[in-house]
Amino acid sequence: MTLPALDDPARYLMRPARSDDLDALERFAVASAHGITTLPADRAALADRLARSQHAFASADDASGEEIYLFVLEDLALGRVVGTSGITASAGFGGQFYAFRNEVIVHGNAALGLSNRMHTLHLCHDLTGVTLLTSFYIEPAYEHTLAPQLLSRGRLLFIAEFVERFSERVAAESPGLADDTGHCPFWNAVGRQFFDMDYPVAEKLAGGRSKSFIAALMPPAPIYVAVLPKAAQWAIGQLHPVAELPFSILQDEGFDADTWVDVFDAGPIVEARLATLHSVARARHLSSAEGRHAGQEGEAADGRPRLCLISSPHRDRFRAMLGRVGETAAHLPTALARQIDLGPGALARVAPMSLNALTRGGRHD
Amino acid sequence: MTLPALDDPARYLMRPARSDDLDALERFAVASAHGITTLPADRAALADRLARSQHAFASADDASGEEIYLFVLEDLALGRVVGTSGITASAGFGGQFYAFRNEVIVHGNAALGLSNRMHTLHLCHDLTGVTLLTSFYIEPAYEHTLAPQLLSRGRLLFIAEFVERFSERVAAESPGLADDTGHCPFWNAVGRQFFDMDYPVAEKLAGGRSKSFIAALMPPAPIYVAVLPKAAQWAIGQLHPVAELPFSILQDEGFDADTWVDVFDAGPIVEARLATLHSVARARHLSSAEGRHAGQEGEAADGRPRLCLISSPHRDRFRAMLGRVGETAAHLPTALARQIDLGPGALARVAPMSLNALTRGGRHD
Amino acid sequence: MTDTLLINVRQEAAPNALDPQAASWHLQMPAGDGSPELHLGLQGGTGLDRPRHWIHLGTRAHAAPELGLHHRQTMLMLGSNLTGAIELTGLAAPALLAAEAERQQALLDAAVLLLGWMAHQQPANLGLTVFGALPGLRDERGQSPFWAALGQHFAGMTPAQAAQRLGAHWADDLAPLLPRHPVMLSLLPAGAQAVVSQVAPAASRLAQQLVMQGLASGRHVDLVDAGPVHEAPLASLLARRGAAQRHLQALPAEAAEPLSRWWCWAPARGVLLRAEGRLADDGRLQLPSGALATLGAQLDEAFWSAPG
Amino acid sequence: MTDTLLINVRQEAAPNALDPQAASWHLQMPAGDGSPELHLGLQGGTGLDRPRHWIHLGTRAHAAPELGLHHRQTMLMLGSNLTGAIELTGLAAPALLAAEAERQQALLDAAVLLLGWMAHQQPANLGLTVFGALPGLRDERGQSPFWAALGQHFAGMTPAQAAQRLGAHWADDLAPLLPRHPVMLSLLPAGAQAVVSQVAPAASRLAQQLVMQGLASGRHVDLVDAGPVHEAPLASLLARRGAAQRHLQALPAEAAEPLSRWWCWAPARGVLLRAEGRLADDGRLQLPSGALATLGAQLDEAFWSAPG
Repeated sequence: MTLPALDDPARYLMRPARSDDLDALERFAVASAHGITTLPADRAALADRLARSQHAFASADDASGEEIYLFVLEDLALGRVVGTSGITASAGFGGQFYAFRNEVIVHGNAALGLSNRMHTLHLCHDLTGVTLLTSFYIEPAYEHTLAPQLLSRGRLLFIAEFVERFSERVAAESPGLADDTGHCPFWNAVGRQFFDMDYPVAEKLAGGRSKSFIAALMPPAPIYVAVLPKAAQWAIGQLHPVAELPFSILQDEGFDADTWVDVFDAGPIVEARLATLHSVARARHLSSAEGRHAGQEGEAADGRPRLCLISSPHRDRFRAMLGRVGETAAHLPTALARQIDLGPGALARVAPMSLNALTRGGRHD
Repeated sequence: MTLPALDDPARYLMRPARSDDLDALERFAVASAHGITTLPADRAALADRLARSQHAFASADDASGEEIYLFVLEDLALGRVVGTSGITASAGFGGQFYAFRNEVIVHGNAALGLSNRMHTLHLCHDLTGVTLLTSFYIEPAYEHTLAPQLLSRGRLLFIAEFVERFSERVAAESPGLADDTGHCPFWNAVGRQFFDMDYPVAEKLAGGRSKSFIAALMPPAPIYVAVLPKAAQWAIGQLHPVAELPFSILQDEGFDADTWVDVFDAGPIVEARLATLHSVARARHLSSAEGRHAGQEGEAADGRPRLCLISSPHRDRFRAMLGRVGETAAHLPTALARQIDLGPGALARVAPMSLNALTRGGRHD
Repeated sequence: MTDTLLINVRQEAAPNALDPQAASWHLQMPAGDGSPELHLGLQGGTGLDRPRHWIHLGTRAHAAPELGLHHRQTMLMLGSNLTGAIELTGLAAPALLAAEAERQQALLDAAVLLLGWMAHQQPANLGLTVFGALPGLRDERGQSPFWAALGQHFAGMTPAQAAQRLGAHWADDLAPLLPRHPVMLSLLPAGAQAVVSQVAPAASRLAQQLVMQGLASGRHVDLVDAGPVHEAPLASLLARRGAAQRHLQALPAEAAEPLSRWWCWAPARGVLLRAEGRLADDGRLQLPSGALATLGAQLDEAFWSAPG
Repeated sequence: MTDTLLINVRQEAAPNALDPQAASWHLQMPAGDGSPELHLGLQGGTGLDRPRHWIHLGTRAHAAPELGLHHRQTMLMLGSNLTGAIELTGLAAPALLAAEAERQQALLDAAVLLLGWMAHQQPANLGLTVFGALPGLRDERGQSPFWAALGQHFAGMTPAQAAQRLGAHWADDLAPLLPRHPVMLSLLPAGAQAVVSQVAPAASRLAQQLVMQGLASGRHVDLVDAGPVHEAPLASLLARRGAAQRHLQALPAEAAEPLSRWWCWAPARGVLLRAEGRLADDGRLQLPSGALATLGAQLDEAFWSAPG
């Protein structure tokens, strides 16, 4: 049997994580010291998180904001799970989500015509309550395929489908500069003044505590970047190399990376209004073509076929895939509709992939 | 002769202010103690401003950001100027543009499970360099017609036409609560601590100095709103009644009013990205129908006629008017094209008026 | 020995494991002549075990000469500036506030002498601050206009509610809820501004005594009622009096007047004694033999002493 | 009168129209025994005419008991806290820094006596602070590591460039460009942290003399080189010495030893004199007749005097 090529879009399925995905999740957590800052490398903690996610997907209760959602990506050709991604409904739920906001302060002596512009970092909780994209991991073999595009962007269609469960603002943290031993120039210059511990230790503490305990230890005054050591200055807003791929996908979607950085390692935090993100803004609703006349599915009437992200409107049975849909098609091709388990009368969300995504997804294949 | 009704959209023309508009401008400045915060009620100063505006419209030089643009609205039926509006290319040019940013600070004692959320005002210059809509005034008789809609929104099409001269962000100040004697609750509680003078005096000083001298006198720490007298708290973000009409037009356009307030009277400052504003986002480019076959202008082919804002692409000969254009029209009706002096090959900007605008414009007529 | 005054001094176990140097002393002036017993404490290492908070009164001065404007703003800044300092405790005790001026003065005088001795023993401590907080000015119902104008907005509780809910340390527990950024005093209501650094009427005489001892107010106030913190560098207290280690000898029975008052401190006995004596030409301090017995003075033993 | 010391005091026109009370005095100690003339100024109303700035050293203490973390941070806060205070000026003069300890001490002693007299004359001034700034620690090239770590980033100029461009008041002119928010000391490079509140070696003896006079450092530093500001409440200086108004009389020729040193201040003559004398049993101060002549002492006139 010949397997389809890794860049065959039909090969991948994104769906909610199930109990039997625990082994795979543990494998991902262990494999990604830096890539996943929010998946604990501890089986019991992972199992707990998985259970919370399953509850969030299944529960018909009104969302409280406490929910987390974990997805996995299946390689259908091999029948195995090759990546994961997640959503936290409300950042800092029950407390605050802390970040540094980049801000320029101008000082001046008007009488002497002197002034300067100083870059400062303001401890803030502007992002408290926004919806967070988390836990992204894809196996290295799939990095240069379309798989990570589906795994990352599929979350946006899920959020768009269930807006009442999420904030209209979406953000994502990315790891900042640090070496393999956890040496982090920004932490060494700033965080260490408050926490007499190494960065990985503090990071672990924070992971379990939503960072809100930081408020008690960090001073309220802005930090003037100019007084920091050069290495710490350079690290502000810089990305850890392992995060380049997921970061670039979010940039393509229209996320903005200029405003906030992480309080610990100064990694960039991207943010956007959900409605402005490409996959959300360009998505159409299509019902299945099943039961229609064949002619209505014809290529001529449907316009040029384009590679699209396609998601189902079912919460606990959520499915997202990639597939080709005509630019002006009024219905979703039957085969695709079946693959995402789209019921009769249900509407799929169909978003054309951007040129960037395609280039990026295929550039090495 | 019977004049057209005041709500006849064809009756109004918006164009750059000329030297012979000085009398009208002076009349507006005197008539609007609160409505226009940026037009000096002083003939020499007005003449100077008019000259600066004429230079800005006419000059082919690269824009420096120092430019101001003054428009007037003509009632064509009466042949007189009945309103004015303006644009400042870059807020705080050559210095800073100060504002208070609304921000919530959370204090807490995590160990005791206590926390609070405090509303604070942060002195900032986030809006330095944004393009400002200024100087709006319409004669009272025209307030409930479509005239103010044209006079206010026409500026957005001008900015969209000459984006290289403006910021991608647009803001506008509105006067805050004050009585006829200049008694201003926010000023009395806050500003007066720094400036031993009445609000109108300080306002006049600031008008001539772009508010940057404030930096030397106001403390950098945020102001906790809760400690202010109740009257001052209530005034934050409140609009002076005279500004309701221009403010509502900007709200209809999609401006956001939640983030900043004026440092003096705490009046709301609206802000938006240019590209997201309704008149800009919905505008199409149409060339004149002149010289085409009559059939091509036919109503059937052009779809349902809608009231639109129409502007010409000429800087110094800029014109904006209201008129009906078919929803799917490929060309601008010849009569309208002539009215805005659209040359052959030139493209007009045509933006459908929102339902809100129409309702508002016609609600009392 | 009619004019002899005795103060019992007890060193207490330093309660603060973080700084074993932190001294903790208790001074007791016995009752006498119908006056009740008075107490005063000296507690080192303030706030080292759990953070303490005060409001610092800072000044911001700005000028805009082109506008003819000169401004000074008093800024209220919540902080812990007195951390590590030595606190005079017990200043708000009703007995001390109500005591005769002479007895107040003698007790403070004794405390300052003791502080001078501590500084002399441990010159490294010279950089420390000594402070004591006095009750602030409240309204006729005992409420603080200052708390109502500031703390109440942030903590959402009255002092009574907070004390009931959080116990004795409520003010320091609530400090993390109070303004973390400086607050301009001029923004507060006039009634709150008026009480900043003002002392309760019952404590005004003690405040004067503290000033006379060199402990001035005006830099810090209490975060609840804005009562004044009186403070001085320990170095200035050491410099303040003609204190020194002096050898003692018995006052000759035939000694001519004038005699003057002298404090003398016997650490071994925990006794601080004030008696009439005189400084002999050879620098020895001559005290009545009864006083020497109380002090347990040995031949050629030097005692910390100062004019009283 | 071998041990007599004379200091000439001149009151200068108050330069500050905003506060006519602002005293301005100039003390001159004549040359003698191969030692050069020394000068010291007392300048009231600091910063009332144009804003002056210093960096206040504040403490923020925080605890997160659940994490076992206790933290104290020193915060550098630019402000004008000493506005209105009395400044000891001329402390950085090379002649004063190089002078013998005895002459330094005498001049400071005289200044403190004068301050005490001013406070006695104007009790309303008791709340004032007295301060003097000493040069800070610089590197071998005379550069300040503190300025390089802080001010330089904000002002974009070296002190030399700033002085050339802006003149003598350059530091206060540049203050509006310096951090308006508190800066954590711990964020600065170690080399800058190390010099905060450290005095230049040439001034270390004078720093000790100031401490002995009760002017302690540690609250404020200079915004350029972080040199220490020595300060004390005027109230503590007044309390410090046995100063009082005393009537004078001639020291009897047959006066028995021991004599001791006394300062005496004659405002009418602008003379501060230190001579050997003694306090008579009736409270009068007995001084040599030559000293009385110098002071211009009249019968029954009281003079401000204190042990020297």
